[in-house]
Amino acid sequence: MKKIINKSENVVEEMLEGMVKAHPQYLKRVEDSNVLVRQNSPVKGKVALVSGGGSGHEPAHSGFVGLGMLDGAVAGEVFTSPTPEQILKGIKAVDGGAGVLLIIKNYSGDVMNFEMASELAQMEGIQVEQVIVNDDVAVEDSTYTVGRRGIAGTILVHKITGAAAEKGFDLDDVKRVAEKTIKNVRTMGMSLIPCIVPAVGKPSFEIGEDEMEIGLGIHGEPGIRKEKIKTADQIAAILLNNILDDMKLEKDDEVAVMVNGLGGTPLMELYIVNNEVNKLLSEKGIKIYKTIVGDYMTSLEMAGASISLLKLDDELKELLDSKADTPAFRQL
Amino acid sequence: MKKIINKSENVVEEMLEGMVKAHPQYLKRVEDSNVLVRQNSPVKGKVALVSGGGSGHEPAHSGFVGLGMLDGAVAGEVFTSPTPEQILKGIKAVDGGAGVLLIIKNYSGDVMNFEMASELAQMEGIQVEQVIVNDDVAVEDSTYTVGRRGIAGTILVHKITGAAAEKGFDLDDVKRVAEKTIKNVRTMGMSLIPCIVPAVGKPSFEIGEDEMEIGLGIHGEPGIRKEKIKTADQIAAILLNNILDDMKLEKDDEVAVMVNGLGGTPLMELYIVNNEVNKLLSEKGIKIYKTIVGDYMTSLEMAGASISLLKLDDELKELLDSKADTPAFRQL
Amino acid sequence: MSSTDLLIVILENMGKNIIENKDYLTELDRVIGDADHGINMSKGFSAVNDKLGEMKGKDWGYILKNTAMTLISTVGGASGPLYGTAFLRAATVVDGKMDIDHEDVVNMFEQAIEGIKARGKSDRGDKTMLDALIPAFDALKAAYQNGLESKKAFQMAEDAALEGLEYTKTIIAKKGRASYLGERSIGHQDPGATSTYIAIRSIKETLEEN
Amino acid sequence: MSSTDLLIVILENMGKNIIENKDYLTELDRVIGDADHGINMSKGFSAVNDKLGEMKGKDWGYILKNTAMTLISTVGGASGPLYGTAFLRAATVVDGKMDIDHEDVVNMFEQAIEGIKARGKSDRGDKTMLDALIPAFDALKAAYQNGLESKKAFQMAEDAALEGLEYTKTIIAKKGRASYLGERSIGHQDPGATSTYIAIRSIKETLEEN
Ligand SMILES: Nc1ncnc2c1ncn2[C@@H]1O[C@H](COP(=O)(O)OP(=O)(O)O)[C@@H](O)[C@H]1O
Ligand SMILES: Nc1ncnc2c1ncn2[C@@H]1O[C@H](COP(=O)(O)OP(=O)(O)O)[C@@H](O)[C@H]1O
Ligand SMILES: [Mg+2]
Ligand SMILES: [Mg+2]
Ligand SMILES: [Mg+2]
Ligand SMILES: [Mg+2]
Repeated sequence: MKKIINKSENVVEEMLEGMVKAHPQYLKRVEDSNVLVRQNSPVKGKVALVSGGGSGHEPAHSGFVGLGMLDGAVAGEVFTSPTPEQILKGIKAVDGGAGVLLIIKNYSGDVMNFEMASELAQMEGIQVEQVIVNDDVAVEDSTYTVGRRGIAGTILVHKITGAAAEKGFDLDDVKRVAEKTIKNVRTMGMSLIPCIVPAVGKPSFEIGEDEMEIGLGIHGEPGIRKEKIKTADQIAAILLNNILDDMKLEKDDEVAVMVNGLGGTPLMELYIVNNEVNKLLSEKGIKIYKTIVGDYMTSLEMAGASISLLKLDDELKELLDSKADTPAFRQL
Repeated sequence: MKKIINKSENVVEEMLEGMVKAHPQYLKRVEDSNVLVRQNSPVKGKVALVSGGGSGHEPAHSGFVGLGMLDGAVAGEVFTSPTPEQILKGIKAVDGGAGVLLIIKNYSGDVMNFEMASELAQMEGIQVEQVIVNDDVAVEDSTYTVGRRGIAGTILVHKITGAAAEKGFDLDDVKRVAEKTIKNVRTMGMSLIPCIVPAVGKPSFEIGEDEMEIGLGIHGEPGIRKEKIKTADQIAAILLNNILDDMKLEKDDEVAVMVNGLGGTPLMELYIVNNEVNKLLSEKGIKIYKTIVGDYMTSLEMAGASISLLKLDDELKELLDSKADTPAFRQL
Repeated sequence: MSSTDLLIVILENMGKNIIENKDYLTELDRVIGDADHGINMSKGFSAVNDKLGEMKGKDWGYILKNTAMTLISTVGGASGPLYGTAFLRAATVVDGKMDIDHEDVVNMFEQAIEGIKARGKSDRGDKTMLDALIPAFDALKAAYQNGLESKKAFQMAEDAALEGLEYTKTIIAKKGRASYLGERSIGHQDPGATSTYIAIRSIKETLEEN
Repeated sequence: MSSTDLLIVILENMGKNIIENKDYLTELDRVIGDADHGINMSKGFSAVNDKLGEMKGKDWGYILKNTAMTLISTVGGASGPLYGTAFLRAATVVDGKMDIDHEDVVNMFEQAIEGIKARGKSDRGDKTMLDALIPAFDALKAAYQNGLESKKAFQMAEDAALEGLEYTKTIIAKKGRASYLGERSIGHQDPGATSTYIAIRSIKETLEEN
């Protein structure tokens, strides 16, 4: 295991400290917790947004704490949902009296821990609502399953919902916007090289030199299938077609595109993927309103990428365009 | 070689296209060239900044083209300086009548090609000046050598010099600011895992599972020595001490810190390094005015990091703080 | 030994076995999950262990509730809330009791299972801890109905849990992270069912030794 | 064959040999540089090759100048400007000439070396192409002074270039990327000196065959 770390038990602690020290103008740490909140939290009268989950997805989620996005992010151990206690601390630290919306990625662990925290917060008189992001089209969605995972599309939910909260929408309205965004966003990912959880020291899955995993999440779990490695153009087509099969876009529909790196893939490759995504969408007459390329929702040092599409309407476009100022996402 | 690419001959072309398609509001491509310039180039009356070099360092340099930073970036093949012809196209595309400053990283190839381009541009009546960034303290600097390499500190030169140009400084003054920044910036890097040049298909150096390279550049070349792999804290101390030995900071001096990832190292690890850098500097009474953490000057998918320190004065602080709006660096 | 002291020894032994199997549980989770189940469970049971001293002399409800809260506030992941809920629900059955009978044991298990089902929106056959716990419970209940003693009854529960655990290898995961693998989850043993089996085996072991 | 036709055949053969050694040159550069020298040189000489057709019948200066410009505008890296400058400077010596003599040859090489030195701020002993080129030039000049014919003179130049090439293994690089390695550059052969050796060998081969 080749990592620039000290002890594997301390990675989350030291990372959080390193973040706060890097971005004191944006972030502060809630005492006795793994919660980072805005420097000026709680923001009085504004609906507050809290997200979080296991660590290892940096810059998600604490990198998106700041103006126009999240108010707080709760970090669990690597790939492990934080506990209700931690999440409750986050909720209390950001509540500015207008209620708190939890943005939860759809994993049993995250959902259960956030729900328990929400119950505890409500018992303390804080108004809490929650939305569950489930953008991964690789996963079968049926009443018998837990449904789809939440992956990179979550960042678009942070952006848009954060803009709504910043604009002064009330809790119901912020939740409505979040749910609309979730309904409109789809993602699919692939990987060439697995990651290594520091405390485990072994690759999260085995894979051949000529193979790739298709349809995988962000916790080092294997994908839905292994395939022979393909070209960037073919990979873009596979991921995009799965998304388009599911979301049924029509000619002249407008979308935001996100080409997200999983941590170990260089930006060069993400742009090469974007080149083809753009071509394929243009061929179908789908209009690309905005494109975001980079490492936003990662899986440690995993090599791979995901593609997300968000179908836009006028409201979502305006919210997507509005100002954001966080450590990892800024927009003038 | 596991990469998300099509043909290795096409990586630069497809990457540039993917960038322009991702950021049409920032970038346009100069016809028949590998040059990306600001969407509104040439900016009349403003000193224009051109940088560039081999590709494989993304987001450097085209990711820094935009308000408050570069006007144009010229991309060579992977790790190969662009030709004078290409650079000349860049110079001509951005010249707004107030002259052009070339920001060159100190490599024989880059220096020679940019110099030849500069001679050609001057022959066409364009006022061209140049500065050479040489921040890498790992390399011996003597009159018998080519001197130090330019590495991640270059991004700080882009930022500060870009701010000066944006503020309306004239060519001499922009050059003065650039030279002051270069004089005040130092960097040193290390790597755990080499990169693979697409056209070569083999790792750029051999390294054992328990080894790291210390003092290496950004072109896949080996470092100045191999060592047993160390903890993040020890690595931070090694790099920082080399820098501090060279730049002689005093108590209460103010610096900007950049912890730069080489492409394959996750943000988590960079923040862990920053945690220690911050501690070590604070112990010495050196004041950290600003910290930048992320992948800014990469070496394909190389795993590793570099630390840069820039000693600040009032002028540099103001320029560092001013607005920037580019694909890869934004500041409100 | 008083029955609450016995409970403390059971929890101690459970922790010991979970911690001993940390790498094994993590490895099972690496294959079809995210490689943390052993880490999560060990962390939780270490924390429980640290608190067992203060629990001495307290009633069944108190001990189980404290165990539950400790698991909930230290484990995280899916197993934290699920094991936590299981212990919490079991605690409600024996609140204030210094001694319990077979009916209490059956009720505690029944409540624990209901708690997991509700919290996890899951059921038998989903390839989760329930696939070890429900068969164990059925065997336990049947054993008591047949007039067997706890030692024997938990032996039968352990056997049933092991059978359930083996069964998890043959089915598709419908809940938890392994469910994302779809068909590829077949052939692999569920980590949570494994920790549940270890927990039940730990009860039997302690009963045998005391 | 006219002497300008011979020059074209020399350039053709040089290109062929460089392209054949693409991987070899790149591998040398991988070890102490950035793994592109073969790629760079092949690209440049392929481009030169594409233009040789149009150069037929032109004078020495024209052919060398066009070769230089093509290298400069296609190769990039350090070798582009250096080889480009070398050819450009050589061209100045023979501008307008349809035929050349030994003195021209010597002057061309001398100018090429001066050009590289000026452009690269380098000299013999820096572990660069100059460590093959300068000894080759010295041998060539001496051979002509001793009244030898070109075929023999270039044979001696080749031998000297090879010796210089071997010598690069023993010294520290002071210029180019290999210089960043410091002591670690010792023991490795310089890629640019290797391509220069190949270029000189190509001239000798063509002279022998024509
Ligand atoms: N919804 C659920 N209902 C019951 N058990 C579940 C559920 N989700 C997960 N589990 C159990 O939890 C185990 C995984 O626990 P763990 O690895 O600690 O958490 P996580 O899945 O969050 O990483 C699974 O093996 C499974 O037995
Ligand atoms: N300053 C210099 N003077 C002379 N030759 C040089 C100089 N710098 C580099 N070289 C030669 O160029 C060769 C490397 O060329 P190449 O790999 O194509 O360019 P780059 O170093 O830019 O990747 C070296 O092996 C060396 O012979
Ligand atoms: Mg987990
Ligand atoms: Mg090169
Ligand atoms: Mg797990
Ligand atoms: Mg090279």
